[in-house]
Amino acid sequence: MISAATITAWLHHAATLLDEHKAYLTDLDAAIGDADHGVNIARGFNTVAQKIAAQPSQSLGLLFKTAGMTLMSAVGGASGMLYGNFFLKAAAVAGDRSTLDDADLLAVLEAGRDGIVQRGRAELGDKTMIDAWTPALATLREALAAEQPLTTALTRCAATAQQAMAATIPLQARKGRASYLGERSVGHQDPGATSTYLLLRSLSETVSNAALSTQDQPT
Amino acid sequence: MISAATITAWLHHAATLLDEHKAYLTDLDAAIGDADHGVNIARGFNTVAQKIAAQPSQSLGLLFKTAGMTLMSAVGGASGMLYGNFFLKAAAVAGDRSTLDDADLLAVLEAGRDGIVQRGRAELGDKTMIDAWTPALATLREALAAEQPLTTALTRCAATAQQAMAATIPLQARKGRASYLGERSVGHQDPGATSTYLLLRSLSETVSNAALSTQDQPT
Amino acid sequence: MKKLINETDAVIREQMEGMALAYPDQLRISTEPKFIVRTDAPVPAKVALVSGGGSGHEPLHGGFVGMGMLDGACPGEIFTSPTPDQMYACSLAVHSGAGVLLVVKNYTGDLLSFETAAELLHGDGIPVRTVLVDDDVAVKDSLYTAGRRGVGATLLVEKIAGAAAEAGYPLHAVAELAQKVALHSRSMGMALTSCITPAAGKPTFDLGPDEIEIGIGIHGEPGQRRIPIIDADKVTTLLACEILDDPPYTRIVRSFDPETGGWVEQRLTSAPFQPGDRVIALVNSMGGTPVSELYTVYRQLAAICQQRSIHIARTLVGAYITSLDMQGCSITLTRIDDEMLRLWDAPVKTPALRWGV
Amino acid sequence: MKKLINETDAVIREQMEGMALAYPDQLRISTEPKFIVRTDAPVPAKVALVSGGGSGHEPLHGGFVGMGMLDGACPGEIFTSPTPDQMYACSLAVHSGAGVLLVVKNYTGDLLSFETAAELLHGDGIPVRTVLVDDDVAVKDSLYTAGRRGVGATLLVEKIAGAAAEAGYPLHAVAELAQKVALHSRSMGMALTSCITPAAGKPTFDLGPDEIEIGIGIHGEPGQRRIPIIDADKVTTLLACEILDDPPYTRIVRSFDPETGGWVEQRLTSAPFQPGDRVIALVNSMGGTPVSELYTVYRQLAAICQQRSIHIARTLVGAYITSLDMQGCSITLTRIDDEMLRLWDAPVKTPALRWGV
Ligand SMILES: Nc1ncnc2c1ncn2[C@@H]1O[C@H](COP(=O)(O)OP(=O)(O)O)[C@@H](O)[C@H]1O
Ligand SMILES: Nc1ncnc2c1ncn2[C@@H]1O[C@H](COP(=O)(O)OP(=O)(O)O)[C@@H](O)[C@H]1O
Ligand SMILES: [Mg+2]
Ligand SMILES: [Mg+2]
Ligand SMILES: [Mg+2]
Ligand SMILES: [Mg+2]
Repeated sequence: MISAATITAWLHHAATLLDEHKAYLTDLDAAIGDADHGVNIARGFNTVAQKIAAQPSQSLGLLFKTAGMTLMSAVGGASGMLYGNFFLKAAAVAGDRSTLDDADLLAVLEAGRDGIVQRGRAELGDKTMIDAWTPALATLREALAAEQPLTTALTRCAATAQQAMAATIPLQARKGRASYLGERSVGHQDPGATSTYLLLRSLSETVSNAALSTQDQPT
Repeated sequence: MISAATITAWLHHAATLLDEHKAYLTDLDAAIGDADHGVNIARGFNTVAQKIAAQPSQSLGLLFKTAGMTLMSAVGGASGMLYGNFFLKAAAVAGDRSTLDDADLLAVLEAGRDGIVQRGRAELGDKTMIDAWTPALATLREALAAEQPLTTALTRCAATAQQAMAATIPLQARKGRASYLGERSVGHQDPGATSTYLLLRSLSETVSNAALSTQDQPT
Repeated sequence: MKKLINETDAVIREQMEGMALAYPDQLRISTEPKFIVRTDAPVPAKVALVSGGGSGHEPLHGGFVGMGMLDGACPGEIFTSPTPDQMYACSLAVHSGAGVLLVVKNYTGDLLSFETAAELLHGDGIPVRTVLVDDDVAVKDSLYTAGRRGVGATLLVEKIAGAAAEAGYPLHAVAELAQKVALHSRSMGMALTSCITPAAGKPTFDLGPDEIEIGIGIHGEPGQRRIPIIDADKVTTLLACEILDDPPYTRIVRSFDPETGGWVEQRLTSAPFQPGDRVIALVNSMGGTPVSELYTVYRQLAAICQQRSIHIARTLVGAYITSLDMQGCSITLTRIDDEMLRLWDAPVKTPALRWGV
Repeated sequence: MKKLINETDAVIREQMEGMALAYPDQLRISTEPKFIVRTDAPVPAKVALVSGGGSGHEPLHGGFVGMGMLDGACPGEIFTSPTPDQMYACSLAVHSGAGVLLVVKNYTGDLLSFETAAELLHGDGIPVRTVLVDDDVAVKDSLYTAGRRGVGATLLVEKIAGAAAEAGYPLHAVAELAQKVALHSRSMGMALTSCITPAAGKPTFDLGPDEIEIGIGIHGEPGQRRIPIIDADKVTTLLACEILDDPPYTRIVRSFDPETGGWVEQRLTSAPFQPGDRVIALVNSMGGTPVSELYTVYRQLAAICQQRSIHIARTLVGAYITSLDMQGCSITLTRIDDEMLRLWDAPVKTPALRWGV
């Protein structure tokens, strides 16, 4: 079971990890975009972390909604709207639940991903964050279907995201700013797919940590 | 006696000499002005040379008037207006004469200088072309009064102009663009005084040459 | 970096405050969230026009707020889309009951934000429509890219639709006219130099001393190609021919349907220019190019249009849609009919465009 | 050098031709000699206003030709005075019988050329007067210099005197009013960067990456002093205080007397600004500075004026009197009374200034 505390921890950890990789993400965006992805996304998630620290909540729906609204009003780039939509759709599925079981978590993440597709209309292979989300969530779904423990399933999910992120390198961009480069976008890793990997990695790491501390404690 | 041919030759020689010193004059103007004196004055006198070649005239009044009007419409800097005025006033004194004796020449040059003063209102020591004209013409007047031959008198006149030009170096400009520099104008030679020296030197050289060729020819 | 700014973080707010002080009778601002509205908004019974986009393109959009043009503008950070909360709050401030038209330049960030704002406004029961501006012919296809960027045509859409709204056209008619102006417009730009954003403090891209960038976007995005420097007539010919020779351009435009609250996808095609067309011509400075140089460009543009029997009915020459201090220019041509021309000529009173009043 | 120009020699002519093409209903040009006039000139029974100066300061003066402002403008080569034959021919083209006012910026070359033109016109029996604009407080004394340069006040003189002429004021009254506007105006400018003339192809002066030039003229002349770069508020404070603290300024102005055909020297003093003064404020870009940055300057200027009880009645923010692509700005304040304000608000229709029509 994933608690509101774990989701809160995830969002804080994501903010830290994205902030640490701010320059890296911005450099990736400099090559095929407008050199602001790291700055955008770090500012966005740092604001989310502040907001949820100031207004803690047990309702996952509220937590996700705060994250979504904050990203939308704090980022102002394509990614802010897309990640914002991710969390708004996730919020709709989470509702007023205060914990998520494995199936809930998968449903929440898939709804979020669908929200990105709905808004951004990217298809697989367009060299966007969707190229990381879709294979990574497919892995998660398979692993859970194979009854692997959540921590393992999330670790494999993040690993797939990492591979998928690297697999955007040979693609030609067909959405977002990078698409204007046409063939010149080939040979560069998509910044949004990279931040998606970092988000999923931080989720996996946070859930593993939470599981560890739960094992440590006598229940 | 100075003929229309000699005056024509003077204006051609002046155009050549000023054109040769174009970069030098412009560099002087770059230090305390707007870096265009050489370009201005060379363009002006070259246009004068073309005009008088196209419409030769025996009337010195007409020759000087053409020079004055041309300088005024071709230069567009302070010096164009001032030299233009010089020739217009000279034209008024020369009238429809076709030759000038020594006294006429002095009168013509002094009238021209007065025209510069009238328009530009510069006083001696303001670091302008007047600082070359006034001592140089004083020398010419003295030399002629002392009954020196015209060629000698003009040589001494040009020599005084050259000294006077150098003597503008320690002065602080109080007229024209250079005046905005205040004390920073000290230590630089005035471009207009320099072109005045070149004008008087070309006059002296032309008259000497004319005298030589007159001597050569059996009269 | 040399700029007339104070703290980097405060640039947009302080510029907005300066505008409000300079035009106390015309403009009112909100800084939290950021938007600029005309003082007399909401104007009773008038459709409200709201636009917005990244800052750094001034006078677009704030300079076009006022009678006969925009009711509100939402400035983002420099070269960064504004956010839906700005668009939402701004629209609420100017909505009089006759509905809101959102004018959207085709950049992914802008588009997604305005789409969200439209849904929020619809949720509040406000009739809302969207129009997409995508006139930059430097982008060749719409299938494999995010589509043509919105550039110079934005001014024409805002002016003509603004006049229509002022004249009492209902929401659907203002929206249709706006879309028509966008479809009838084509633009192309070039850069002599890069620009410097306050945040970066150094040129956005490197351009050699003898190079120019053709087909530049307005964010210092790389353009279509980089070529050795050429003279103004050749630059103009190049831009004008790209515009005049541009074939039919088809894209899927998603627009908001206030009846259903959903999105409708439409296949829209811009027809190419034809001999006999009447146009409005905009010769625009990218910011750092002095307006005097634009007249040399216009001189050649007029000659080319005459050769091809394109009749320039109205002309606008100046810095209207810029990229900070970038040197360069863009050309926009908009095919017009009598209605559009009448609305173009209608009075307008904004900081950057004013006539007839 | 990167500029939108063709042959260096043809720059001014081609820009003029572009202007004439862009404003066919408003402007007519002559290229030999060069001048720009309004199409409806000579306007019967109206005093004609003619100005001119070196090019590179656009829109000054050609952009201010039109109804309610100038009748004619004479562009010189870049940063070079126009010549008397231009001023003479231009004045003949616009003179309707009510006389000609020559608006002269105080630069030796301009002054001498306009003086000659005045004499030529008088010789033809045309009533002519001159007004000298010398508002640049960066120049401290008039005794040991050629006097203050004419900068931003030129726009105010041309607008207000132009409106007076349009309203039917006779020549002597237009001239007196023009001189009053000039006397009531003070300006100061600064540069962040130099500018590049087409002829030189390299920056007119060298300014380090961390230096700015205070008290710059509009020809890239060296300014008053060079200081390390400071922020926009400090720049504004510096310029505004130079203007507001400037003591009485006295100079001898030589103006043409159409009765005698001679020159009259008058000792004229500009009184300093006082709390309670009403002013028009102009915040001007030197050309390369984007207009957005000017709003930060205006924001601070408004605060300073408020502190000192100087009431800003009207504001103009934009690129009006430029130095090619120079980055930087200037501030002009003009003390006004009711008559001047009414004339400022009067309709004007020129390429660069337009309202009320
Ligand atoms: N239509 C889209 N659908 C999904 N992802 C997109 C889309 N457009 C852009 N992106 C993602 O957004 C990333 C860029 O984000 P960012 O740099 O923050 O925004 P912007 O492009 O507005 O500057 C891209 O790397 C890409 O992964
Ligand atoms: N009022 C004046 N009286 C006499 N000479 C002057 C005056 N003003 C300027 N000059 C002369 O003109 C010269 C500059 O000429 P030039 O560079 O061609 O014109 P500008 O200053 O208009 O660029 C100065 O060096 C000075 O000798
Ligand atoms: Mg980006
Ligand atoms: Mg961006
Ligand atoms: Mg000079
Ligand atoms: Mg000069």
